[in-house]
Amino acid sequence: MCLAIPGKIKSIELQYGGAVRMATVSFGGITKEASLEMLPDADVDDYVLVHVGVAISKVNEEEAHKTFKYLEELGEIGELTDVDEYLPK
Amino acid sequence: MCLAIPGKIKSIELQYGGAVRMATVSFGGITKEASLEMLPDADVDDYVLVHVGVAISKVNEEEAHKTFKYLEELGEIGELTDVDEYLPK
Amino acid sequence: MKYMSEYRDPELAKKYLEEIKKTVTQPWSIMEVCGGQTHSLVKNGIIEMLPKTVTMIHGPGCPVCVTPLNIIDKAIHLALEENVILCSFGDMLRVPGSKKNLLEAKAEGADIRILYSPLEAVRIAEDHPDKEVVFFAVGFETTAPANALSVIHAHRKELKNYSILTSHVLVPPAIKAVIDDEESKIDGFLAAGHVCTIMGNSEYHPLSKTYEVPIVVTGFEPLDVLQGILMVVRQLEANKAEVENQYARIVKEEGNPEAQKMIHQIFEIKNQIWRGIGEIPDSGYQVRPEYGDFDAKRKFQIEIPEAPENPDCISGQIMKGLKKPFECSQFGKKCKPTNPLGAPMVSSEGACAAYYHFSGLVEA
Amino acid sequence: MKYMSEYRDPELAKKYLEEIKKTVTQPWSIMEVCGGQTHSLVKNGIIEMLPKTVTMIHGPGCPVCVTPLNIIDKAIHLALEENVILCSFGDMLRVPGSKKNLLEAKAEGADIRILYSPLEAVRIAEDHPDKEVVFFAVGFETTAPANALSVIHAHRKELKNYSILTSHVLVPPAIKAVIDDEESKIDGFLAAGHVCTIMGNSEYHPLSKTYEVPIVVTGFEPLDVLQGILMVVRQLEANKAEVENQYARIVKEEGNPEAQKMIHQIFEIKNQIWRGIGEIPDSGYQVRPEYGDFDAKRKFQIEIPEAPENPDCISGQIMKGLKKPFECSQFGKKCKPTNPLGAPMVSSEGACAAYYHFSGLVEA
Amino acid sequence: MQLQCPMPKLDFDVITLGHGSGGVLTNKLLDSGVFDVLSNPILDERHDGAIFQLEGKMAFSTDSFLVSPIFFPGGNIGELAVNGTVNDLAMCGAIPKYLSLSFIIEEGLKVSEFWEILIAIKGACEEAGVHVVTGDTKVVEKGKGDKIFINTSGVGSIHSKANISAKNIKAGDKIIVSGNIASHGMAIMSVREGLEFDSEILSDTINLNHTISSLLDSFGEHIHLLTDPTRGGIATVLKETAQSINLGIDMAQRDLPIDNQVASACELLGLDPIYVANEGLFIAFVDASIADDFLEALHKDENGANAKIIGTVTEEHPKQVIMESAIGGKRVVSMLPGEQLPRIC
Amino acid sequence: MQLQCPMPKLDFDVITLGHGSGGVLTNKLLDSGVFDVLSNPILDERHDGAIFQLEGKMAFSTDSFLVSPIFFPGGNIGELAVNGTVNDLAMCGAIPKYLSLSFIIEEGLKVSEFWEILIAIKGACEEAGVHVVTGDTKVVEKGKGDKIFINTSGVGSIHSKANISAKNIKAGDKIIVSGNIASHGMAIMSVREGLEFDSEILSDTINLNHTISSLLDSFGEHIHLLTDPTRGGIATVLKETAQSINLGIDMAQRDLPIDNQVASACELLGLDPIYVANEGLFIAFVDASIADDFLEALHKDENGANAKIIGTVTEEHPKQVIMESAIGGKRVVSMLPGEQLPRIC
Ligand code: SF4
Ligand code: SF4
Ligand SMILES: [Mg+2]
Ligand SMILES: [Mg+2]
Ligand SMILES: [Mg+2]
Ligand SMILES: [Mg+2]
Ligand SMILES: [Mg+2]
Ligand SMILES: [Mg+2]
Ligand SMILES: [Mg+2]
Ligand SMILES: [Mg+2]
Ligand SMILES: [Mg+2]
Ligand SMILES: [Mg+2]
Repeated sequence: MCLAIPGKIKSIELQYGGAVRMATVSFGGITKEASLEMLPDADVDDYVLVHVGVAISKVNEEEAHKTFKYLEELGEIGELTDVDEYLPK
Repeated sequence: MCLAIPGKIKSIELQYGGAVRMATVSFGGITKEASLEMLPDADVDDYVLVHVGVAISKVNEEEAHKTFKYLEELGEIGELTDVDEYLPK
Repeated sequence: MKYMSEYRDPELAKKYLEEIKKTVTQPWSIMEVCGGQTHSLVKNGIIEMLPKTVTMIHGPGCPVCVTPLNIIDKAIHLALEENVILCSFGDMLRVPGSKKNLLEAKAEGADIRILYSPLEAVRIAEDHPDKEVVFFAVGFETTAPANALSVIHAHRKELKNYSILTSHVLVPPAIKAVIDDEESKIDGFLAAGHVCTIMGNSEYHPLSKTYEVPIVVTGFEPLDVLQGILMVVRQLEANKAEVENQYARIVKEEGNPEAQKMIHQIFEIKNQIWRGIGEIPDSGYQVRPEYGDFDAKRKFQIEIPEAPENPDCISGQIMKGLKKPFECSQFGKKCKPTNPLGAPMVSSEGACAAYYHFSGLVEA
Repeated sequence: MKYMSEYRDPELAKKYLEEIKKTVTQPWSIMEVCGGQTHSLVKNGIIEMLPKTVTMIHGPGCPVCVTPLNIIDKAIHLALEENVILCSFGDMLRVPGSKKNLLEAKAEGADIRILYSPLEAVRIAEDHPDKEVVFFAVGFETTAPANALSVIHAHRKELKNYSILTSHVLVPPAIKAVIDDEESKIDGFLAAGHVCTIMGNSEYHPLSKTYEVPIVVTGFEPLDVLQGILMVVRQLEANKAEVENQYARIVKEEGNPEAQKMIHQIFEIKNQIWRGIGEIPDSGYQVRPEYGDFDAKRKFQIEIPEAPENPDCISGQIMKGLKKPFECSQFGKKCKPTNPLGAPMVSSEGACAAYYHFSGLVEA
Repeated sequence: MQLQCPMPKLDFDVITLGHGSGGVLTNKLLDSGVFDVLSNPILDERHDGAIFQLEGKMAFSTDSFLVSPIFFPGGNIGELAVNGTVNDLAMCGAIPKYLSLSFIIEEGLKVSEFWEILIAIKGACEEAGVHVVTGDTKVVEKGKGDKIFINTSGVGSIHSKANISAKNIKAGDKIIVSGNIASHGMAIMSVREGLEFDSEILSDTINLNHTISSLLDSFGEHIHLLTDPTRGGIATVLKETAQSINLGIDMAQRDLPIDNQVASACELLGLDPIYVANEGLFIAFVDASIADDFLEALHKDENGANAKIIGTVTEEHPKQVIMESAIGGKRVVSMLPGEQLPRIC
Repeated sequence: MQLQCPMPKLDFDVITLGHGSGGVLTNKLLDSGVFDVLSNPILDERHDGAIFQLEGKMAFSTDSFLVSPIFFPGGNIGELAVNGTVNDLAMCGAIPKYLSLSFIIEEGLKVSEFWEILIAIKGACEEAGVHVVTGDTKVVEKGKGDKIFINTSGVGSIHSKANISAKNIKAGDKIIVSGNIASHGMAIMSVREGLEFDSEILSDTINLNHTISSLLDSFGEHIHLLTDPTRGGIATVLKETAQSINLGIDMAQRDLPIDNQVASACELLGLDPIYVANEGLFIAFVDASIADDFLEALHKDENGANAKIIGTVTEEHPKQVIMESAIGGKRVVSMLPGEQLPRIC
C-alpha cells in the first residue's frame, strides 16, 4: 500500500503568493513536481519521500545507515566488516 | 433548388391519435416515410411529390401527359405519331 | 421511376430542341430562377444543345448560395458548442463561412448531423434530451412548410431542446429585384416549379404584367426544362408576357393551401439579406415571436460580427445574370469547388460550380 | 536511486536471512499489514527464502482490496454520467464492482482518467469548468493528506466542479479487529511504514501492550522487510511485546503533524465498511460537513443498493490471516487475475493475486 | 457465404483494452478459439511474420477498411476487407494467395460481433482461395475508434498472361464495366442514421479474382488495364485514368448498368451514381478487337451478368471524360471535391 | 534521422474527410508532393498494388500502430510503424524489402504533423533499406479515430543462413536481450496526461534488420529464435515462448539491462519494467556454444552495446519462467491480465 519513493529536491517554487510551496524533485534523474505543503522545513537538496505528488517526510540520513549496521550492532556477526559497501554514496 | 421526387403511397399510418398522417411512399421500389399533413386528401396508391420528408403535392395524371403531347398540339409537328411510347405505363 | 424517367426521353428532347430552333428568330436571354433547373441544364448538357441565340442565365434560386455569410458563421458557432447537435441538409456543409465551413467545424469536433428531413431532427431532439438540437433551416418556399412542420411537431411533443436556425428566402421578391436592376437584360423566366407547388402562381401574374416578361412555371426533368424554354421563347417571339404553367402535373394555380397555413402559423415575412445580392425587402421568413422558444436566434442570442464577403467574388452580379462566372477574375484560379470563395462555387447548382464542371477545368 | 537501491543488497539480505534462521526456535506467524510489503515479499521471492518456521500472513493493508463493493458501484455510476470525469489511481480500475469494473465502464464510454496525483484532478477540474470532476479518493492514512490537500486546493481556487468520492480506511482499528478475531493466530506485526510516516507510532503502543504482540514499523525494500521480520522474531523469541521502528529513516515517532492537520481539516472519523471484513468502528474518514460541497457522496446523492459479495469469496478470512488463498475453493479456478471474484485477486498486492502469480498458475 | 460456426465459449462479452495489451487477455483472445476459424499451417506458426514461397513476379497491395455501420445490407466489414485486397491484387493481374489481417478494435466491441466478422472473413477467404497467414489485433480506447477498422494486405503471383498497365491503353480501347454501379454505396446509405430508407439494395462486395483469372486466361495482353472503382465511384476512376494516360474517354449515361432501386435511391438523396462507391465491380480497358468477346465471356461469369461496354478511349479531348447525357447532351465528368453529400437543392 | 525537407505548399492546413473520399481532394493530397518523399519507381506506378519479384523463401508481416501521443521523446508514430514491421520481418530471419503503408487519419490532423510523420517514415525506410511500394489513406470523422493510425505490412527474403523457429530451441540455450529494456514504454508514459514526468528517456525505436542480418551471417542456424518484445514487454515474450516450447526459462533480475532513469520512472509509477513495451529491442535464443561470441558480436553493433545474456532454457519447470530477484529469491514470471496500470498501492 501507499507507494512512495525518495527523491532529492532540485528547486522550490512558491505559488499563490507563497501559500503553496511546490518542489521539483529528482528521482534517479527523472523529475516531477511535488507539493511541500506538508514539509514546511524541507529545502533544496533534501531527500524527501513522495507519495501521489505530495512530499510526506524528510529522509533522516543518520537513521538510514542503521539497517546496514543493525546486524553488526547485534554483536552477533563479528565477521561483518564490509558494512561500508552498503552505505549510500 | 428543392429536390423533390414523385412516389406512390403504399400505406398510411395515423399517429398522435389521428393528428398526423404518415405515409410509406415507394420511389421506384425503395420506400421512405413521408408526412401527409399537407395533403389531407392523399390516399394509398396516389402519387405524391415528396420534399425533405413531406409530401407537398399530388401528381395530376392527366396534366402529366401534356408534356408528351405539347408539340403535337402545337399542330406544328404532324409527324409525331409515336407519342404513346413516352406515356407512363 | 414513374413521372420522372418519362421526362428524360432523348427522342422527344430532340424534337423539343428542333422546335426551339425553329421558333427562335433573334437572341433571347432566359433566366432559370431555380438551382434545380441549373443542375438539370448542366447535368443533361442542355446548354450546349440549345441554339446559340438562346442564352440561359442562372438565377439566385439556390438557397445554399444565398444564405448569408453571417448565418453560416452562426451555424458554425452553434455547432462548436459542446452542448449542441447541429442538424443540416448535406449541401450546406461546404458553404464557406467567414473563416471556415461546417465540414471544417465537424473536423474540429462539432457534432453535425446530415439529415434528409427536418422531422428527423425532431426525433434526434427526443432521443437526446440533454442536448440542444438545432436544425439549420434554410430553403425557399418549398422547404419552409417542412421546417415549419418540424416546429409544430416539436411543439406538440413539448420539446424544450429543439430549435431552428432559419435562413428562408422568397422567390418572387428576388425575381423582382433581378428585373429591377438597371443592367438587367433578361427577357423571360423559368419560374421554380417546386416553389409554386407550395405558393401557387398568383404572385407571378402582376410581375409578368408589370414588367412585361413571360414567366413559365417549369419542372426539373430535361423535357420539362426544354418545354419551359420553348414556352418562353414562343411568348417572346409572339411578343406576349404571360404566366404559363409547364409543370401542371405538380403545380396548381393556388398552390398547396395546407402548406401555406403551416408557413403562416410559424413564420412571418421580413426583409432578408441574400448573400452576394444584399437586402431585399420582404424576401424572407423569420419565426413568429409566439414560437420564439423554437427560434435558435432568439434562444441562443449569438452575436457574431458581420464579416465582409470576399471582395473578389462577384457572385451577386452572377446571380442577377449580369455576369457569367468566367467573367470573374477568380473563377478557376483562386476559386474552385475545393476552395470556393463564394457560395455559387459550392453546390453543383451554384452557377460558378456548374460552369466549372461543365467547362471541364481540371486541377493540376 | 538513493535510499532505495541500497536496501536491495543481496549479500546483506543473505546475512539477514541467516540471522533470522539462527534466531528462530519455534514456528511464528507474522502479519505484514501492508500490501506494499506483501508486494515486496512476493516480488523478491522472500517468502520461500524464510525458514519454514516463519509464516508470513498478508494483512488487509491494500486499500484497493478493502474498498467496499458499493463504493466501486457508485464510482462506476458516476463515471458513466455524461457530465462527469472520474479520476482515479490506476489500480482501482480492475477492482470488480457488483456488475462490472471501472475499466469496463471506460470501455462503455465513461470518461475515466488515470492520475498520479489527486492534485492533477484539481487541475483537470480547472481545465473543464463545464464538467464535474470527481476524484476517487481511496487509501489509508498515507493518502488521506494528499486527498485532503486536493480539496484544500479546489477550495482555494473556488472550484465548484470538484469533489472526491472517498473510501478512506485506517490501519490501527483494522489491526485491532484482526487480533480480536477469535481464530486469530498472529504472533507479531510488521506495521505499515508509510502510514506511520503520517500518523506516527503512538497508536501502536497501547495495541502492543494490550494484546502483547510485538509491532515493528517497517519499510518496503527487501532489507527493510527482512530486518523487520528479524526484529519481530527477536522480540518473540525473547518474549517481548514492544513497538519498534525499523523504518526510522522515514518515520518519526510523532509522524507528520502538518499532514495530520490537513486530514483533520477536511475529514472526520466514522465507522467504515471493509470489503470482505465488514464494518469496523472508527476505521474510516469522511469529508466534514463544512466541506460538503467537495464530497461527491453529498453532491450527487447516488443511491445504489448494496449488492452481495460473491458468496464463494473468502477474502475476509484471508485478509484476517485466518485462511490462505489456496484454501479458497475458487482460487485459480473461477477466480483469476483476469476474472477476479474478490478484490484480493486484483492488484499484485492482494494476497490472492500474490499467491496466484507466485505459485505460477498458468491459464490455458 | 457465412458458415454457421458456433462461437467458442468465452468469459468475456466485449473486447476491452486488455485484449490488446499483449498480456494474458491478448493470449486468451488469441487462444479462445475465436481465431481458429482462420487456422492454417502458416498462420498457426504464430511468429512475428509468415514464411512461404511465391514463384515469379508478385503483386502486393494494402487497404484499410472503415465502414459505418460495420454490418450493412449484403455484407459486413470482414468480407469487405478480404474482397477489397483480393480485388486489388486481381486488378494487378495477380492470383491472390496470402493475406495479412490487422484489426483495430474500439474497446466495447461485442465479441459476438467480432465473431460474425471473423466468420465473414473466413467465408470470403474460402471463396477467394486465399489464406490469412499473419495478423495483428490492437484495441483502442472507447471514442478513439469506430467499432472496428480492418487492414488487409495481400500478396499474389502475377498471372502468366497478364500485362496490366495504364501505359498499354490506346485510343479505340473499349471500356467495360463488369456490373451494376453504385450498389455498395447506396446499401451503406440505406442504413445511415438520418438518411435511411427501406430497400432491397445489397452491397456488391464480392471477390473478383476467379473472374479476372479466367478473363486473363482467355484474353491475356489484350486486357490493358483493370481497376476497381471503389471510393469515388466510376467517375473518379475514369477521370484518374484519362489524366494518367493523357487520352480522352467518351461514354454515355444510357450505357451505365444500374439497378432500379439504386437509381431511385440516388434520386431521393440527390446523389449522382457515377460518384458512388462500388466494391465488387471492375472496369476493364481492353483492345477493341476483343471487346465483344470479352463482354460475352463476362456475361457468362456469375460476376459479369450485367457487364456493359460503357465507353471508348479517344485521342480527342485528352485527360477529359465526356459523358453523353440521357437526352444526348454532353457533360464533362470531373472529380468531386470530397464525399458526395445528400442534397436538398 | 529526420531530414529537413521543406513541406510542399498546400491550400489546406488540416486533413478533412474529403481527403479520404477518393475525389479531387484525395488526389490533391496524393499529388501535393507530400507523398513525393516516398517516391520510388514501384510506388509511382500508383496502381491498385505493387508489382515486383522476390527470390526464394519470403516473410510477410503486418502491424497496426496506435500510439498516444503520436510524437513522443525519441520518435513518432511514423518511424515506429516502419521499424515495427522491419523488425518483425528481421525476427523471421528475413531481409526486409518492401513495405505497404496505410494511414487511418482522424479528420483535423494538421498537415504539418502528417508531413513530419512522413519525413520520419522516409528516414526510417532509408535507414532500413526498404521501400514503400503500395499504400492507402483513409480519413475518419473526428472522434472516431485518434489523430493517426498506421498499418505497415512488409515482405522480405529469408536470409540464406536463417532457420528461425521456436522448435529449434533446446535446453541449455542462452537467452540474450539486445539492449536496455522498457525505454519505449516509459518514454510514452513520460508524456501521458496525468502521469507525465521530466526525463531524458527516449523511445528505443530503431530498425534491427542490419544487426540481425550480420548476426545471421556469422551464426546462422545457431540462432534458434529471434523475437521482439514489444507490447507486454520481455516478460510476456519469454512466458509465451516457454509455453510454446514446453521448456522452462531461468533468468535473473540483476542481468536485465535497464537505464537508470527508466528504472526510476518505473519505481515512481509502480510499474514493473519486464512488462513495459520495447520497440528497438530483440531477444535471441541461441545455442550455448555460440552465446559468448554472439554477445561479443552484438556488443560491437550500434544496436547491441548494452546486450546481455539474461537467461537459460531449462528442462526444469516446463512452461514456467522463473526469475531470481535482486536479493536472490525466486519469483514466477507470468503474464499480466492487461496493460500495466500505475499503482499507488
Ligand atoms: S467564381 Fe468564385 S469568386 Fe467568382 S463569382 Fe463565382 S463564387 Fe465568387
Ligand atoms: S481466490 Fe478469489 S474468490 Fe477466493 S478469496 Fe481470493 S479473491 Fe476471493
Ligand atoms: Mg456541438
Ligand atoms: Mg463520464
Ligand atoms: Mg514482433
Ligand atoms: Mg490497395
Ligand atoms: Mg481496394
Ligand atoms: Mg502485432
Ligand atoms: Mg482498388
Ligand atoms: Mg507483425
Ligand atoms: Mg511488431
Ligand atoms: Mg486504398
